[in-house]
Amino acid sequence: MNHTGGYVADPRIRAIEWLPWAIALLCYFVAPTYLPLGSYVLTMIIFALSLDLILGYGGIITLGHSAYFGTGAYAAGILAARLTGEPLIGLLAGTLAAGLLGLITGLIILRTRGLALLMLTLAITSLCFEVANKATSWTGGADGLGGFTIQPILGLFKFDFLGKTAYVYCLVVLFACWWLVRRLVYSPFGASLTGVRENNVRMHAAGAPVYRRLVIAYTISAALAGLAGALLTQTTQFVGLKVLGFELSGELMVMLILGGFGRIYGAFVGPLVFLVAQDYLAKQFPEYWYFGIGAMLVLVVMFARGGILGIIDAIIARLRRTQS
Amino acid sequence: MRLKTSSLLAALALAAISGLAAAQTVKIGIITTYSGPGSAQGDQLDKGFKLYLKLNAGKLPPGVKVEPVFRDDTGANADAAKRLAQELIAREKVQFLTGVVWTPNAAAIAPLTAEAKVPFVSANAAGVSIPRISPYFARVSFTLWQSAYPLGQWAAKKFKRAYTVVSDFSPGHEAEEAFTKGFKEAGGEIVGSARVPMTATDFVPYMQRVKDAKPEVIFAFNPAGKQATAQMKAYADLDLNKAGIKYIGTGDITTDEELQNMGDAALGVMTVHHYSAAADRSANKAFVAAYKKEYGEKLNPGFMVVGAWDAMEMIFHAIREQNGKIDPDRTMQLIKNYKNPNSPRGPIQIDPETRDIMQNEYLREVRKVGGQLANVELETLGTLLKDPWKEFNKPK
Amino acid sequence: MSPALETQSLCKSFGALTVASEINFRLEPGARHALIGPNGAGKTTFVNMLTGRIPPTSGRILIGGEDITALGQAARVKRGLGRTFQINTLFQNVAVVDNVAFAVAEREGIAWRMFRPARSYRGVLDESMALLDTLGLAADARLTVAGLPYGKQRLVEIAIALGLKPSVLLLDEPAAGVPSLESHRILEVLDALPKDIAILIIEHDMDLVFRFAQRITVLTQGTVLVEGTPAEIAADHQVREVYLGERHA
Amino acid sequence: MQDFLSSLVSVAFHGLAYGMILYVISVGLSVTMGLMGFVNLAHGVFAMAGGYVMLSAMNSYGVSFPIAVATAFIAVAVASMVLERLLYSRLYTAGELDQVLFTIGLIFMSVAIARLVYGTLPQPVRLPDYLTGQLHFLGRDFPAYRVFLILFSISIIGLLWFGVERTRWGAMVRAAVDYRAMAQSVGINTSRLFTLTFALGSGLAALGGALGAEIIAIQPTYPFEHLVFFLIVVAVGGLGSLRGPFVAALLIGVTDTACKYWVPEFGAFFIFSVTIAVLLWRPEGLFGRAA
Repeated sequence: MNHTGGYVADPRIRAIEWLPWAIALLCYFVAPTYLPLGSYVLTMIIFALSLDLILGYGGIITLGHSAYFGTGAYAAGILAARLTGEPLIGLLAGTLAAGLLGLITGLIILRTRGLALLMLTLAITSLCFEVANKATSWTGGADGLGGFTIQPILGLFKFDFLGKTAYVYCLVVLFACWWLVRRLVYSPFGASLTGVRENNVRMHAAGAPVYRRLVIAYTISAALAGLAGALLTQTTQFVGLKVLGFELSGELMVMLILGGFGRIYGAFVGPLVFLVAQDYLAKQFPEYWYFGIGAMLVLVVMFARGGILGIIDAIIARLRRTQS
Repeated sequence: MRLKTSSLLAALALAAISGLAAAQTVKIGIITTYSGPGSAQGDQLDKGFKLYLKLNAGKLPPGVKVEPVFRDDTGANADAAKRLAQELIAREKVQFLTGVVWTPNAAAIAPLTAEAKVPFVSANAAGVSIPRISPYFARVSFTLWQSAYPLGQWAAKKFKRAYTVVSDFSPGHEAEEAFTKGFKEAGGEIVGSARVPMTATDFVPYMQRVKDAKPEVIFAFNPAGKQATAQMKAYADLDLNKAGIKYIGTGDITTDEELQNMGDAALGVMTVHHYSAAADRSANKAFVAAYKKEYGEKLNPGFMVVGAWDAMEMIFHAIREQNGKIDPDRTMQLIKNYKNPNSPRGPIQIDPETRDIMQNEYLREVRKVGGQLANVELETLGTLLKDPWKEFNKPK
Repeated sequence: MSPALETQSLCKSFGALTVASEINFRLEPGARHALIGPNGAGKTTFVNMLTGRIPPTSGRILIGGEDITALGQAARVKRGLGRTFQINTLFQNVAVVDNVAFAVAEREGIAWRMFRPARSYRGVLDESMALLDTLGLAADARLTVAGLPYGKQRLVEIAIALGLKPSVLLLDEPAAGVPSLESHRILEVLDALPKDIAILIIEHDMDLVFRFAQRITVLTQGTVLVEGTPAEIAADHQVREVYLGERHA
Repeated sequence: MQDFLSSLVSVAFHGLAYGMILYVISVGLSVTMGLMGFVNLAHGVFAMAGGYVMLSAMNSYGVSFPIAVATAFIAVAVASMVLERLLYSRLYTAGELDQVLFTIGLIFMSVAIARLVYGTLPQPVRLPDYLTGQLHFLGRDFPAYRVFLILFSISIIGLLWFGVERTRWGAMVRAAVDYRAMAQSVGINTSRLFTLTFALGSGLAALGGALGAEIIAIQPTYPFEHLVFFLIVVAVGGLGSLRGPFVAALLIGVTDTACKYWVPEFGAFFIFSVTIAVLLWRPEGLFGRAA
């Protein structure tokens, strides 16, 4: 289940790695009325993957990743409202805008570590939030940006209100992102990121330009987050200020840690479990679902460090031991 | 064996048909806010819907039942609201959508209702231009122009210099714009204006700024809830009243559910609004009594409870008229011609042209009645008033 | 031929506190040199200045005659400066062979590559495995470091440094914390290190120092007290007083 | 000019009152993060709990204001001790990420509990008569309650500083912040020290929450909404220090107030810009120790 990369790890795709895709496709046919939730889950998986790259592999703890998600979302939204609703150009715009912001802010914040870095990410997100809140003529401010239309994908597939096109669109984009992230994780660059996370000091002593490498990783991660944001904009045809809120960053981090970080598929399992649980609890106990989510987090920390995939690993390991 | 199967199928089919005939169930999707910072407002809508449904189940034609499906949009969170609406339409197959505290959420849902042909009744979201997004949208709540514009005209007769302090989001901007237009048209002067961020907690600096500008009156708008209270407290803390500055606003700043929490700071505040729990119309007295019986003697229903109540009343009307077999276009016809002379807020009707609410606007003052603070209605500033903004901005 | 490593009048002070003053030090190519001194003598500060973790207040540092005083850690490594740490500083949750491969990849300049799988760079893996083999760690190559006994982890420290093919190797107490039963392994490894590497060992274990080193520098209170062959140092009366005397008194 | 000076006085005054509350709430967070290395995002929960305890005592049981405030302090301090022993202490050795996840979980749970018990509306604050009204000096009116807030906070801060600088407990705390391992080796019972310090920090947060209820309304989402400000105070001030967060809280209180007064349209830009600037200049905070 582990995808730690490195020079001995086998990069070939294992049979079980097709399971998520099989499930996702199955959902399309079996649960057509759940597709809007499904699209959201797929989008958040991309977002979580981008965080996994810097948090799970690079060891950077951030509460500000929504800055990039939101930038991507607004870039795609503003583009659609002012220039063109062509979806692929929108995705590209979101990715580039967020990547650029990631590069600039990364150059600044990655000079620090620990609490200072955490607070800088938080402050930058809050600043972006205020900018979007104030630039009402561009962003719609607290009311959000809506009223734009997204053209059919490749001129062929129109976004329908049941969310079928959106779901497939998200799935295809996620697949591409997954493939890229997976390549990156198994590459020498991914290995060196793991090195930075595991031991920053030793990485310096091994002659690695740690700062520059983190900036690059951060930029890639920000670009991916922007891609996810642009995807959200296009599938919901609306951008709300919430995409820039630090609450979203917190929620994202919770999802990733819940799934298990630094292992690619934690970013799949976490958002799925969190959002489905939230969806379910919010319907059963709309006033109190927060309690259930909170209790789940506390229990995970108390009894299941390493997240859900960590538990599964432990169970498998135990089974193997009792067999032998 | 074959015989058995086919007779079983026939029996099942029969049961299904007769079941349909026996119980016509109309599903109503209700989106409101149960968690997050906006849950106080969502709670008001929830109480209104549930109270109406509990007391009026008998008012449906025989065999027709209503099944409400409640969903939590977690606040001003348009993409979540849109997703919930998609689900309610696709999975739950609801025939009505209602609820919705927040304007952005309603604006994000509205296009769907046009596509899916599901009538959507706003029980609160007041953004003035939403009805133009979808022909299946109608509103029973209010617009800020309805209260702030007449307030501006009235205020200009009493005061010459006004300062506006509003929350920095579109309802705030609409309130500011409407009041300023009304006030200026009637000869008043705006000496300053401030827009307070939605995240602000301490309002004293803003009030200090107003105090130093020495206007005769402050026009305030905050969304109902803690911001309204905090701003009013700041007004009282700095004793602006003694400095000769009057505090006025739309009814959002002295909502009935929140009024007791504001304390004596609120005494003497004058507002214009469509609903007060203290109004002595008999329909309102019965409504308030039912509310207190259900939720506790200490609680008063705010205008959002009435919004939810009237939304449900209108939906029930449409269900009754169609005997439970809902056709969206027929429903919209019924809604456009809807009139209710006996809402707790007085007579209301839907403007068939704009699908927006027409209602009375009352000038009120906060006074102590029987030891409790109350919005006492002084006079009716407009009867069955249309939304002024749509009158000024008619589509060409 | 210029020395492998040289410092000229190296000074460091934190405010009023001087922890290194006027250190002039030469490490010849291929040398086996030990740096000793009592606790607080400034050995760690000296090493940290050499590797670039802290900047000196004044003075110069040269590798192979080139002034590197202003360079960062990575650039010094590129110029042939390798080090091990007194307390294990390893990639704990990573396979032993990857610990070494990370270093080899940095040296080879392929650590930037983002697309081809790391495993397809066979050269890195082969070199790392060969290196582990010479240190007797081949059998443990695929285990994570965290699963190794401490003595073997010390060897991984050395393996990573060797993966950089350094011309100068700083060994910061290589035997620290190793149970005496296993410490002979460390010595064997040290004895077998390539002869062309100039080695500076910082060590407390006097048996090890006197067996291994050809020259010894004694540091006290941030300055060089004396330098010489092991025999000279053992006979030096000053050293006995401030250092050995203190220890054996 | 006269007007400007006079508004300057107002801004300084209101900023001071706001900053004091921020400080009393956040100082405990600075100490626990510095002392125990624990990233406690749930610190605001204690402030909210303090507010609720005080307001219930006053509104439901008719307890007088001073006793209600004291009750809030004691009740929350005791409750936090239990929480520390049962839950927090197990996570001292865990990674930052686990601590973050755990404390976010606590916030979620407390938000739900607060809502269940108190509903969603902000709780009404009824101040005693002797703390309402205006005091007139320096040619301006000042709300009496805010004057009280400033004076009371100063005395609390004085007590706290005296405690840390002059008592045995304070010496142990300072030693443990500086050299954790050494403190343990010289026989300081760090586990008890942690519990007591944690309780004091939480109690202070409760005190700040209770006294500040008039300024920062007590309602269920309190721990989320104000978390950023508490964290900023701690990060800008520096971990494990008493003076740092004090300066930071005043800086934030006064600049925020000044910004609202003179340039209301720029909202919260200023606070975040200041935070970024300070952290880039001194990543360890104004009074933090260099890492």
